[in-house]
Amino acid sequence: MENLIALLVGAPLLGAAVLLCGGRRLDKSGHWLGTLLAAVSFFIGLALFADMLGKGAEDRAMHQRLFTWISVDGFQADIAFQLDQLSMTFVLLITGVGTLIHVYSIGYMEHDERRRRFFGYLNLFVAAMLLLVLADNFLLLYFGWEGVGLASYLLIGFWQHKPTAATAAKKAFLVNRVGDMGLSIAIMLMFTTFGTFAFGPVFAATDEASEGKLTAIGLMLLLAACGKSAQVPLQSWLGDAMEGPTPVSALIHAATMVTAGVYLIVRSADIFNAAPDAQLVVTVVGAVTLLFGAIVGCAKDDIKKALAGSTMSQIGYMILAAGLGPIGYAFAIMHLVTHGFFKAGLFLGAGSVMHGMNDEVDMRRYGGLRKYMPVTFATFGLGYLAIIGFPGLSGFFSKDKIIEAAFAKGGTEGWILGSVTLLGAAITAYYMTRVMLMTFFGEKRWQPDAEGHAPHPHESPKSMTIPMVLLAFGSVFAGAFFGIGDRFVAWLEPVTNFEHGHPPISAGAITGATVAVMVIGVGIAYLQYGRRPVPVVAPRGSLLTRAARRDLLQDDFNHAVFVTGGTHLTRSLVYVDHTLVDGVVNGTAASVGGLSGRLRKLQNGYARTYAVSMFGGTAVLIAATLLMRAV
Amino acid sequence: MSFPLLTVTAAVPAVGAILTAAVPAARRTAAKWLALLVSLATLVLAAVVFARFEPGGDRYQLTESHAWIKDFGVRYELGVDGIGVALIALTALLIPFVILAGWHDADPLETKSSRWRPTQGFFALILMVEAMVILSFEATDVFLFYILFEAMLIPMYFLIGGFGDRAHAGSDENAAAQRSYAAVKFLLYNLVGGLIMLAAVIGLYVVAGNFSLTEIAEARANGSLEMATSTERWLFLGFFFAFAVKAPLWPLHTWLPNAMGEATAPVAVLITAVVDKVGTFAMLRFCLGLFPEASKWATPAIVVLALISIVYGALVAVGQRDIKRLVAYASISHFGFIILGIFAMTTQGQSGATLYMVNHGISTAALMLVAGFLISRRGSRLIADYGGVQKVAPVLAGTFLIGGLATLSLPGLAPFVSEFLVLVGTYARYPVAGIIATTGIVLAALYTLVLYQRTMTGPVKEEVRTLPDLRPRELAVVIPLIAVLIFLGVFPKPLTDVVNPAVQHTMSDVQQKDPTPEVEAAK
Amino acid sequence: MSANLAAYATSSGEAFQFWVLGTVAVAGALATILMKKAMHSALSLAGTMIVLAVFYLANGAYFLGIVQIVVYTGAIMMLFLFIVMLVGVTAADSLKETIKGQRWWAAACGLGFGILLIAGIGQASLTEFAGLGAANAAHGGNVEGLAALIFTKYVFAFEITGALLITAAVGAMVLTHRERTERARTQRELSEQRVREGKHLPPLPAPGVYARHNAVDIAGLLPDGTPSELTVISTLRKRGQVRDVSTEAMADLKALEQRSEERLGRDRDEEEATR
Amino acid sequence: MNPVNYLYLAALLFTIGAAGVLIRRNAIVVFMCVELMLNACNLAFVTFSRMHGNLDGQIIAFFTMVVAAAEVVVGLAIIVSVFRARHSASVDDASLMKL
Repeated sequence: MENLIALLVGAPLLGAAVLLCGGRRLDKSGHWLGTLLAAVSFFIGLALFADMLGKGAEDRAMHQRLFTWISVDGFQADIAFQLDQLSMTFVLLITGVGTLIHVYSIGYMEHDERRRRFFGYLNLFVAAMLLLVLADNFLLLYFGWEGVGLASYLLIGFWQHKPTAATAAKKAFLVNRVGDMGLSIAIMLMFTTFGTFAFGPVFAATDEASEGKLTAIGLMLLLAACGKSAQVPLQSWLGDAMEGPTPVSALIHAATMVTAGVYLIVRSADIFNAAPDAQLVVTVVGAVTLLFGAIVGCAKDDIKKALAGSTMSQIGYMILAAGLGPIGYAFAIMHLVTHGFFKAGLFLGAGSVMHGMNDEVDMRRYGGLRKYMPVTFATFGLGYLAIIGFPGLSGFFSKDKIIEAAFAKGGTEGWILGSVTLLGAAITAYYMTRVMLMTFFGEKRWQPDAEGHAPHPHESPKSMTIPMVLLAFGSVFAGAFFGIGDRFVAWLEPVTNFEHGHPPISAGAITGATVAVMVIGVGIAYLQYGRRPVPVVAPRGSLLTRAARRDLLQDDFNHAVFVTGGTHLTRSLVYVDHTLVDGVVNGTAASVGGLSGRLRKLQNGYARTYAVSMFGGTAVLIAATLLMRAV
Repeated sequence: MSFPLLTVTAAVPAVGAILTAAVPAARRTAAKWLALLVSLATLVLAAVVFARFEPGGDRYQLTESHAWIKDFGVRYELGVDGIGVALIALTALLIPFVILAGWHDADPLETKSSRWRPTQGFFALILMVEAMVILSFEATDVFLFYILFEAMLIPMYFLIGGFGDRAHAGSDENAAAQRSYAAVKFLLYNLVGGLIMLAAVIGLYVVAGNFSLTEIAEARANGSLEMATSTERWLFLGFFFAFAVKAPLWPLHTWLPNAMGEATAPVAVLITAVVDKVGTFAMLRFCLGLFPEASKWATPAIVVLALISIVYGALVAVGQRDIKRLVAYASISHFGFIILGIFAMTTQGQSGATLYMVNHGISTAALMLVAGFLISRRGSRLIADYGGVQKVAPVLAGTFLIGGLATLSLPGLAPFVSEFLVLVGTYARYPVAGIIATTGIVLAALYTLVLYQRTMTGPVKEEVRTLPDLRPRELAVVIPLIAVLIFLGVFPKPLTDVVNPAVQHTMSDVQQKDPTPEVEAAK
Repeated sequence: MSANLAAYATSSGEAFQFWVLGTVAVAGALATILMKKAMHSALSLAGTMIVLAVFYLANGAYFLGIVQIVVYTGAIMMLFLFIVMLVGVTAADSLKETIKGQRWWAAACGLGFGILLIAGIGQASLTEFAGLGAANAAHGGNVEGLAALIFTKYVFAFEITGALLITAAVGAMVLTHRERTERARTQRELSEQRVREGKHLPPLPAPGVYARHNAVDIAGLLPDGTPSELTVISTLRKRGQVRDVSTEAMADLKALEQRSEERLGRDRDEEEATR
Repeated sequence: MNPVNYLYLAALLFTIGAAGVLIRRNAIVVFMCVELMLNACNLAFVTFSRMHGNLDGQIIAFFTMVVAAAEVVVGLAIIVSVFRARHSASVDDASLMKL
């Protein structure tokens, strides 16, 4: 069975290669090929899953070693895979959701002449993401890590003719690169500390390393996670990434790639467990992003950007949970999976809405769409209920556990983190209700565009609605399936070492509080957007609203410091290079030229003048000889 | 006596150069095909060298040795270690593509008389450079190496000054003036470096009594040749200066942007991917091999300069308006990495640096040649003159992107392996330097993507609308290069196998050991 | 002269001779470089060389002393004199310097050089003089001694100098010889050319034809008393050696008039006295 | 008297000759000064010959004379032809060596 692991990666990789190199001949059939290979990967994943279930909990991990990648005296990196429960979870999520989104894209990208290439990129993404989660060492993980970054770059910038898309793609890649820097430094630290960076040996040797080193490694891994998972302070790219086609937003920027940071932290659990300071920073980053994303999500009128804010916030939950240590790892992953279902569903719903609305994204121009798109409304609605944590749906189970675990952290920290997660739950309820109300309820507010084409909202084709329905199914039931009886925790336990947290107040009280704040959030949103008509032009809003619309000024800060500062720096360096570095050389050349011009005058052509210099030279020689003798 | 394989490998392009130059004026195409065939024959020979080299065997293999100038103990002494083999392979691999890419670069303009035969000259000069570069990778006699190191400048001077880029913003006279400025600058910089090296070569002879690298290194190792500390340092500086100019290391780099900007794209590839490698190669072989103590003494300063090169080169690249100058500054940044790897004095660093030389050669060739194809279509080197090329020429844009991604060291492409090894090797010895160098990967992404975004994406510019996509000849240049990039990115073993033993030898030359990992040290 | 004359212990006679003739030699050398006329320089140099010949003799180099007189003073210096006369005996050099700073530098270098040279000799320990007595006696005399060396040890150098001399002689001939590049024109052609140019049909006037002089370097006077350059040969004209006697003629005439005036005056005085 | 005085005399004559070369413009006089320098050298050689007690010094002086003779012949020939071409024997007039 182990030998199948490589095929997991290989199938979509083959698809990408064939589709990208195949040329126009594949334009007609390329999307089917891409979808097929994603599905093949999914079924292989299922087969391996079945195989894994057949084994005992402790020996479910599988390994496959293909060949040595890099080998330089002590520095050994293999192309080798490790499939354990954690990876398996991701494999199923990636290939499952991935296949659904492939199917969805067949309809969504129907009219795009470069659909073949789109599917090639999607396959490339799936392959890279699988490589990321299947790697058995950090360097191969880095390979996948950069690979998904590349796929993300290509897909965000898929509509390259739009300058905004190209800029957003570049920005995403660059911000991610800052995170990648963290990952590479972490690998270097591991190499100098442990002499290796393969998962097994590193995790086995964490007891022997100094805590300072481990904290440094942890922080660098966190930096990497921040980049990939859009956590503060590297979150700025995610909003812009919504320039990509909506299936991309659903697959990469909601369900899978952005959760890679969570995977990284959970995977490196042994390191973080031994570095409490790093863990604390992880929880702080998670908590800050949780609120940050939620606040941004409240202010955006662009449906995809509102959802992007929500994604950021939900991943903040996961990161926070991952920072809590063994009491939180399993819940982080559980929330990750449920989030994968409902957020992908929400994005696909948003895509469906846009599809029916001539690619309009401004929610202020929607309204009352439930009548025109019943299936979209239903699936979106279920996803909505799941994300706000409506009791019984999947978000309820996973989020509630995280809030509990946050309180269980203990001490002041526990109270602060718990309160933040509760507050986040309230805001989540608020902004998601806002999205729901603005899009599907109220009066219709759409208008003809500049060219006079009034949108005719209509339900999307089957290829789009079926994935939405399936994802909605997952959004409803996954949480209960995982949560009841701690099934998911038991599944992951051999990898992440689960510990039961003991919150200072009873679990029931926390659940009650969660539901209560959710209701409050929904209520406020209803008062604001359900009872009153929504203005088509956004009101000016409070200072906070305006700041939130601008991503809490984080982008402005980046722009002022990095873009403007960087531009000035490069310009001045170009100037320095030209005038100073080159100038010194050119100046030397000029002075040599001037000197020789003056020396040339000595060559006046008079033989007698030359004779004088000969004679003088002889005199100097004699003097030198005499001096040498005297000395 | 065994078959002089190394001599033949270098002699084939040399003889080919003469034959190509002798082709009659009217038979231009024949000259091109002849040059291509010769370069392919050289590639085959290089492959034989690669195959016959035994990684586990002696340090220098396939050696040849004949007396040359008896009075000064100068010998015609050849031999290759793993590093040399890798670089010979790189050179022999790239030249056919350079020739193919420059197929029409030297076609004579109509106005000239029939006796005017630039095409023959162009290809003959390229083959001449190939011969000299290969021989310099083989030379184990310091004097022989010096001669080649300097002689290389002559054909390069004519290639830069005589066959400029036809895509020039200004008038013809202006272009010619800039070109000759670039060529003279190239020549002067390298001559100054070479002169200082000459002094050091003579100094070495005075101290050691012969020019043989192997003998001197051996004598130094077993203590029979003592050098005063100051003497060793001066000699080291003399050698290093010349190599740093060639490499080029900040602040001796300013000739490279001019030269690469004014030369045609294939010649620019020749400069940065092949000729400059002689500089870094020589640092590894001569500076470290002959002057281990002085190398260690100078390391801190060189590491700082290399770091400046990395960051500075990348930042200045971001600010460039000219595609080829941008690639030139990117190369300066990459050479910073190579030098950093060499002087980190760790196996990872030096293996990485050697791989980097090979990989940088291939990746820059891919990027620069595609850029050259693009420039020849539009007739402009300015980034601002492009936009939306991706829409009209997707294959060109795609290959350009892959070249760019290789430049920014994306995993899966060859440069990643080497860059990461250099970083790890550096970090193990100098953590702060390692971290500063790591910022280079962000900056590399910045200049590459900015370049790609401004030229390839966005709305299609009017002048760009009619650009054709890559032609079969151009595809034949680009596709194999990309294939090699991917192959070496995933499976660099063939290279690391030959390079590792050579690096072990170099490490023992400088008597350095890799830092022990903390965990093992604790035990 | 005995053999010990050349030995270390020099006689007081030699000392006297050195100081006297040495002074002459230096004076001659100085005169050589300071005389305005090349002819004077050449003569001064010849004097110095003869003094040097004496010194050679005094130093026991009998053969060289004679050769110095015969070859140098006799042949080479005469060659100089010939050339000086060929180029222009009377043309005097201006000693005014035309290159800026040349004289100053020359003086500085010369002085420095001389001082250094003399200091160098003074510093060397040259107290041991072997004398040539034994060396000259070995082969029976100075000339035989030299011959023994020239035809054995230095035979190649000797042969080569022979070749050099021949080369030099040929070289001198080549340098001074002027090849005719065209056929010499006949008298008829020349006269035809003169007629065609219409410049000067009759033969050139002879010098002194219109005057009382007939020396070749004196221009004949035109009817108005001014000299005509045409009457003097071109070589003299080029050298600027045309003598102008026009003023002389006028002065003579004046003197004649004065004399006749005086005579007449005396006669008149006598006449008046007789009255 | 110490025969070393001859050397001083030779040095003096040599220097005077050299000064003459530097300050005179008439090529013939310059040439004479060169001869003076050569003679000064010869005197030194003859004196050295006496000092060392062998005849090699005299041989050198002899060769010097021969070479000087050859040199004078060629040199004067050159002067004559220069004079014929330029009607001047001034070394300053032949200053065509500058750009």
